[in-house]
Amino acid sequence: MHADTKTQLWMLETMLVSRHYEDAVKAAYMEGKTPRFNMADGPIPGEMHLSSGQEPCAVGVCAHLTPTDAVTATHRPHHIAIAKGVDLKAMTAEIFGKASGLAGGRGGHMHLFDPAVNFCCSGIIAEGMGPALGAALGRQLQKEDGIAVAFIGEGAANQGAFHETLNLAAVWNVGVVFVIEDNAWGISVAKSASTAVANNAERAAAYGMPGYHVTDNDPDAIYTTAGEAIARARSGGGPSLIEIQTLRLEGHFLGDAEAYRPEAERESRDKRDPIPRYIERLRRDGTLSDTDESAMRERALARVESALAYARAEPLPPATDALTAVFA
Amino acid sequence: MHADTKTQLWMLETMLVSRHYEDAVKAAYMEGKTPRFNMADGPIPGEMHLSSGQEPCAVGVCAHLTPTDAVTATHRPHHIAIAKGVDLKAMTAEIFGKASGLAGGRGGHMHLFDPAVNFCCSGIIAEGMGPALGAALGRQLQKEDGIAVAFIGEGAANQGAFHETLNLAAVWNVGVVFVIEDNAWGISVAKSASTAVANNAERAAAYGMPGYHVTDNDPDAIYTTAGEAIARARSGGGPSLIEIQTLRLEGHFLGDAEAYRPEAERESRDKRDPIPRYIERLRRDGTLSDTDESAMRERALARVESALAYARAEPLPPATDALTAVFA
Amino acid sequence: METATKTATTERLTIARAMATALAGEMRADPRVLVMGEDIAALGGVFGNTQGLLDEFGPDRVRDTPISETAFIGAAVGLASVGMRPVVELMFVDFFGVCMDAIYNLAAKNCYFSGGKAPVPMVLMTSVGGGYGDAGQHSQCLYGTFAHLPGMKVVVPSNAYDAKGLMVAAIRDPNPVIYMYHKALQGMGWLGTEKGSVVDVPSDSYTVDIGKAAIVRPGNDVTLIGFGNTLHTALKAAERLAADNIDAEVLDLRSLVPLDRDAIAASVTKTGHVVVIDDDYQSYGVSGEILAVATERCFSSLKSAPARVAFPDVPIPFSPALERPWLPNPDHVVSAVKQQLGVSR
Amino acid sequence: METATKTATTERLTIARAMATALAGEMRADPRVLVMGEDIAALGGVFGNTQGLLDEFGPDRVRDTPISETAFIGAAVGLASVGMRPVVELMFVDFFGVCMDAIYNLAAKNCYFSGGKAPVPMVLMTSVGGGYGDAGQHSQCLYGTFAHLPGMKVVVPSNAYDAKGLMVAAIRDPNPVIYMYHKALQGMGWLGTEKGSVVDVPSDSYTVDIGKAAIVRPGNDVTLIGFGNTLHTALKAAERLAADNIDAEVLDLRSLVPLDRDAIAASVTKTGHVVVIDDDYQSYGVSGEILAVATERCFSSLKSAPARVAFPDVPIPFSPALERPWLPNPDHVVSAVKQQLGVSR
Ligand SMILES: Cc1ncc(C[n+]2csc(CCOP(=O)(O)OP(=O)(O)O)c2C)c(N)n1
Ligand SMILES: Cc1ncc(C[n+]2csc(CCOP(=O)(O)OP(=O)(O)O)c2C)c(N)n1
Ligand SMILES: [Mg+2]
Ligand SMILES: [Mg+2]
Repeated sequence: MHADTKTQLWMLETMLVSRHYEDAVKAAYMEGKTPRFNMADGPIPGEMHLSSGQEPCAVGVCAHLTPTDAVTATHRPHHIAIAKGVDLKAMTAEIFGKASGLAGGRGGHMHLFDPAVNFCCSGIIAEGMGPALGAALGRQLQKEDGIAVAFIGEGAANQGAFHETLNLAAVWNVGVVFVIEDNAWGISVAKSASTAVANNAERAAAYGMPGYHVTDNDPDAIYTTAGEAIARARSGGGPSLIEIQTLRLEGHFLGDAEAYRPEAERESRDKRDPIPRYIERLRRDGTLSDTDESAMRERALARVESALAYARAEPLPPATDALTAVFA
Repeated sequence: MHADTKTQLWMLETMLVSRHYEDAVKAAYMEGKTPRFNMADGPIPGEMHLSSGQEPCAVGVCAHLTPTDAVTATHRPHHIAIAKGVDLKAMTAEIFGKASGLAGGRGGHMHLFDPAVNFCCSGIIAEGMGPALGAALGRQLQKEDGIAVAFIGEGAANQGAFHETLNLAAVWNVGVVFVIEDNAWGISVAKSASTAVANNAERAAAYGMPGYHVTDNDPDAIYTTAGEAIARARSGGGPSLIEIQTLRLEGHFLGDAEAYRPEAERESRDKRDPIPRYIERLRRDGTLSDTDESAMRERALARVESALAYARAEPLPPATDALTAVFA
Repeated sequence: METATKTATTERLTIARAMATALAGEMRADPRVLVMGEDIAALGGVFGNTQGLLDEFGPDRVRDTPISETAFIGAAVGLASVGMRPVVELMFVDFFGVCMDAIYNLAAKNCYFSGGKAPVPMVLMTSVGGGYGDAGQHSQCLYGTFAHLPGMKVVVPSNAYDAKGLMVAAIRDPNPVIYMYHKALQGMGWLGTEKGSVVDVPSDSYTVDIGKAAIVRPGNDVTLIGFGNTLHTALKAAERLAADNIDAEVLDLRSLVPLDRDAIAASVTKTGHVVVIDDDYQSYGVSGEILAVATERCFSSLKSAPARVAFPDVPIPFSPALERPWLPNPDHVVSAVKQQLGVSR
Repeated sequence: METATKTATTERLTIARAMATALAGEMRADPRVLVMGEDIAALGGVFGNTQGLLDEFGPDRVRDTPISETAFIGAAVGLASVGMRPVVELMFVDFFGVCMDAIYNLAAKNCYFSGGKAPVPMVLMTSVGGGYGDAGQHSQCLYGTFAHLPGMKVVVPSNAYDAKGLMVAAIRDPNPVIYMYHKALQGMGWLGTEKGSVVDVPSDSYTVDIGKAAIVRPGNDVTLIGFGNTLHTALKAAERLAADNIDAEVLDLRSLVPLDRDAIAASVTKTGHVVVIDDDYQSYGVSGEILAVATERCFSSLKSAPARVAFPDVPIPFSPALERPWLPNPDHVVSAVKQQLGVSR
C-alpha cells in the first residue's frame, strides 16, 4: 500500500510540527540552565529526550491509525504523541508542569497520557509492550474496532518484556504491532555492543510472526510496511514486528555531550536528516509546491508557538494536587 | 562424538541410581501423607518435583562435565544433581531437612547447593540462567578451565530471563550451554498453549547461536549433541542452545492428579520410559551382559538405600540454626 | 443466575471456594471481567480459587498463560485501559521479583500519571505464607513489600466471608487491588486448613469495604492486631489470655492499604497496650508501621511499649525444625502480653 | 599503585569521584573485582561513579551491558560463585521491578540456601532520590523495599568520605551489599549538589564499617535521625534549632541493614525526643521501623511521641510545584521538634 498525496502531505506537515516542537522544547528547556546546566532549573526540569530525526517512524505508522487504536510509546515520545493526535496544548502544559497539563503536572514529559486518542508512554524500557497487547486483546474481546501499536527503541529489544510480550501476542493471536525505532544507540551503548543479531526483525521468527526490516528512515517506505502489518492486525491475522533504521539527531537527553559518538557520525548526521530529504522528494514529484510548503511551515510553526505560549501562560498546580489522583 | 562403552555404562548406571532415588524419595514423601494428603506432614514436607523419565537429559549432558564445570538446575533437580556428582548422602539429608544436609536443612529439595562440584538449583523459573552465564564468564576471565550448563524446562523458554541471558551470552561470547528439557508440560499448561514456536531450538537464531533439537529421549543422541555444544564452549566458540524432547513420568509434583493430561498420554507414557529402552539397546549391542546389569542394579539400589538410611538417621537441626548463615 | 444472586441462603465455604464463587458471580454480572494466570483454567488454580470458571465462562475469559508474568500482568493493565476488568494471578507472591515493574510502575501509577483520567481497575491475586515446608522461594508473605509502594490497595482476608466480600469489592474497585490469600487458610486439604477460616458465606453477592478493619473480639485489657493467618494466632492467644482473666481485644486489619488507622488508634487508646502479629519479615514492614501508628496516634494512652511478634529477618527455612518455631504462634503473643502487663506466666 | 595507597594525602571529592576512586583502588588491589552495568564504560556512568575505569582497566573488567538487568545481575551472582567480586550498577533504583528476583531471591538468599557454603560477594550500586523533576519512575528512594528483605546489606552514604569507605567495605564484604547513592549528593553539576556531601577524602584506602551509625552532631535535647540526603536536612534543622537554643543530636544511620539499633537507642534514651527524616514513601518503610525501634527500646525514656518527616504515600510528581513542597526539608523538621518540645515557633 503506497501513501497517497494527501497522506504524504499529512506526514510531512506532521513531521514539521514535530521538529519545530522539539526545537521549541529544547529552547525552553535550556532556559535557566546556562551557564550552569542543572536539570532542576528552568521552566522544564528533569530529563528531556528529544525525537528529532525519528519523525518518519511516527508518521509512517500513525498515518494508519484512528483514535480508537491504542499506542504506547517510550521515554522519547513527542513525535509519536503528535502523530497520534494528542492534544498539543495539554501535552505542552504537562511538560511545563502546569495545572492544565494532561495530568495536571503529575507526569511530565515521560508520562503523557491522552485517553481521548488512546495514547500513553512511560519511562521504563519495554514497559509499554504488555499494555499494548492488552489493549488490542480488549478490543478483540469486546468485538470492537481497534488494534494497538507498541513503539520501543532498539535497546529495548534485549529486555525480557520484549520476549514475553511477543510470545504471548503470537500464542493468543492478538492484533498488536511492535515497532522498533533503531536509532543505533541506547544512551552510550551502540546496538552492535548490546544485540546478538544485526537486525531485530530476525527475531520475529522466534515467535512465528512476520518480521519487517525498514532500512531507510523514509516516511513512504515505513508507511507501506506499517500498512501491511496493521492491516494484518485488523483482519485478525495477529501480531507483527517491524524494525526501522532511524536517526537520533540529538544526544540521548539534552545535556548529553555524546563524547561516545564517533566524530564521523556526528558530522554526517545532519546530512541524513529525513525531513529535507522528504521535502525534496515531494517537490521533485510535484506533490509539494513552493506555496504549499511555506503555508505548511507557517501552520506548523503557529501550532507549536501557540502550544508553548499556552503552556507558559498557564498556572502551576497547587501543592495539594500532589496528593490527589493516586486512586480513582 | 559418540558415547563409548564406558560412558554408556556410566550413563545407564547413573540413570538407574536416579530412578531408584526418585522412587525412594516418593515412598518417603508419601509417609504420613495418607489417607489425608497434607504437604506439611511426613518426613519430607513441601512440594516434591520428581525427574522420572528425564534422566537421559541429565546423563547425556553431564557425561561431558568435570567438577569445575558449573551446572544450574531447576525445581526438578534430582537427576541432574546425581549426574553432576552431588554428594548423595548430604543431598538426601537436605531433602529430609536434617542438620547434616547440604545446607543444614535450610534449603530443601528445590535449593540444593554443592560447591564442591559447582552444582546448584532454584525454584524460580529460568532463575539459574544468569548465574550459569556468570560462572562461565568468571572462568574465562580467570583463564581457568570450566564452562557452565544451565538446565531449564520448556515452560521457562517464555520467561524474560531466557531472552536476556541468551542475548548477553552471545554478545559476550560466553562458554555456556543452555539445555531445555521439554517434557511437554508446564504444570498443567501444554507447550503448544504457551509457546509460539514448535521447538525452542528455532529461537537460537534470534541470538545468532547454534540451536539443536534432540527429538528422542535417548542418552546416546543427547550425549552426541551435548558433546558438540560443550566442545564449542570449551574452545571459546561461545554459547549454544539445546532442546530435548523428554518425558515427565510423574505429575508436576507429588499429589498432582494430572486430570489435565490426556488419557492416551497417561497410558502410553510407561511404554515410553527411556531406561528399559536403553537397557535393551545396550543388551542388543552386547555392551551390557546379564551379570553386568544385575550388578549394576544392585550397586544403584545400594547407593540409594544407604543415602536414604543415612538421611533418616541424622538429627534435625536446632531451631537456632534458622538464624545463622544468612550472611557469611 | 439472577435468581442465584437473589436467594438468601448461606453455605459453609473455604476461602478457595469463596474466591471462586466471588469471581463467578462477578463474571456472570459483568462481561468485562476476565481471569488470567498460570494454571487457572483447566487446573482451576493451584490453590483452587478459580475452580469451575473455565467450564462456565470458556477460554476467552479464563486464560491460562505462559510463564510470562511481566507480559500478562502488563497486558492486564492494557485490558483495564480499554474498559475490561482483568483479574490476574501471581501464583506465589515470592515470584514478584520477575514482574514487579508491571505491578508497581504501571498498574499502580498510571492513574496518577494520567491525572486520574486512566484508572486501572484490576485485581492481582497472589498466594502467600509458609508453614508447610516449601522453603525460601515459596513461603514468603511480603506484605510490607506491596504495602510500602503507593497506588495499589492491599487486602488480606482471614476467613471465607471476608474473602468473598473483599474479592467482589476488589473487582468493582476502579483501582488496582493486590489480593493476598494465605495458603494456610485456603482450605485445600493438602495445605492443612485453619478451621477458623471456613465460615458461612451468603450466596448473595455482597462487598466488604476495602480499608476497614474489624473488631473480631472486643476487649479492654490489650489490643491484639492481626490479619490473614495471624488473625487466627491472635484469636487463639486471646482465648488463652481470657483463661488468665486478661480481656484482649482482637483487631483484623483486613486491608493494609488503605490502613484503618482510626480503628487502630481507637482500640489502643482504649486498652493502652498493643501487640502486632505479622508472619512477614519483621524489619521495615507491617509490624513496624503499626507500632509507629500506635505510638504516633496514642502516645499519651500507652501504658507499655507496643510490641510485635513477627518472622525473624532470615529467608524462610525449609526444615520444619527450623521454620515452625519461628512462625508467630499464640505462645509468643501470650508471653508478649504478659510482659506488657507485668504478669508472670 | 602500592605507593598510591601509601601516601597520606587527602583531596576534596564529590561522592561520584569518591565512588570511582574506591572502585579503582580495589580493582588495582584485587584482580577479582570487575564492574558491569549500563553506560558505565565509555560514558563513565550516567552519574559519574565509574569515570576513568574503562581506560585504566579495559573492557574485560569494565563492561557495558545490554538493557538486560535480569541477565547481568544474575550473571554477577554466578561470577561471585566462582570467586570473582562483581560490582554491578542498576542505573536508577526505580528499575528494580524488572530484576528484583535476581537481587532478592538469588544474590540475597544463595548464602542461606547453601548453609553458608556459597556466599555471594557482590555490590549493587544504584542511584536514588528526586528533587530535580525526573518524575515518578526516576525519583524514588525505595530504601524500605530493599531493607525489608533478608540477606542483603544496605548502605546509604551521605558524604564522600563515607562513600569511599563504604564502597571499599562493600567490595570486601563476603555478602551482597546494596549501595544506594543519592543523586542530590552525587556532585554532578547537572543535578545540583548538596555542599555538605563534598568533603576531604584520604587517598589511602580505608573502610567505613557497614552497620555502624555515626553521631555527626552531638546534642542533648532531641535526636534527629537521617541518612543519605536527609542527613543534610537534619543538620540544617539542627542549626536552626540551635538558634532557638534547642540542642539537637544528629545521627547518620549510614547503613539500613544491619541497622545500628544500639546507636538509636543510646541517643533517644539520652534525649527523650526523636524525629526521623526519610525521603522514601512514609508508610511501611524506614521511618516506621525507626519509630518502632525507638519505642521498643526506649519507651520509658520517651518524653514525646516519636515523629517522622517522610515523603507522602503518592508517586513522585513531576512538577516542581508538586514535588518540592513534599520533600522533607528543615522547616518540616523544626516544626516537628518544636511540637514535641511544646515550643511555639
Ligand atoms: C528497565 C530500564 N533499564 C534502564 C533504563 C535507563 N534507560 C533509559 S533510556 C535507555 C536507553 C534506551 O535505548 P533505546 O531503547 O534504544 O531507546 P532510545 O533512547 O534510543 O530512544 C536506558 C538504558 C530504563 N529506563 N529502564
Ligand atoms: C517466575 C515463576 N513463575 C511461576 C512459577 C511456578 N512454577 C513452578 S514450576 C512451573 C512449571 C515449569 O514448567 P517447565 O519450565 O516446563 O518445567 P517442568 O516443571 O516441566 O520441569 C511453574 C509455572 C515459578 N516457580 N517461577
Ligand atoms: Mg536507541
Ligand atoms: Mg515442562
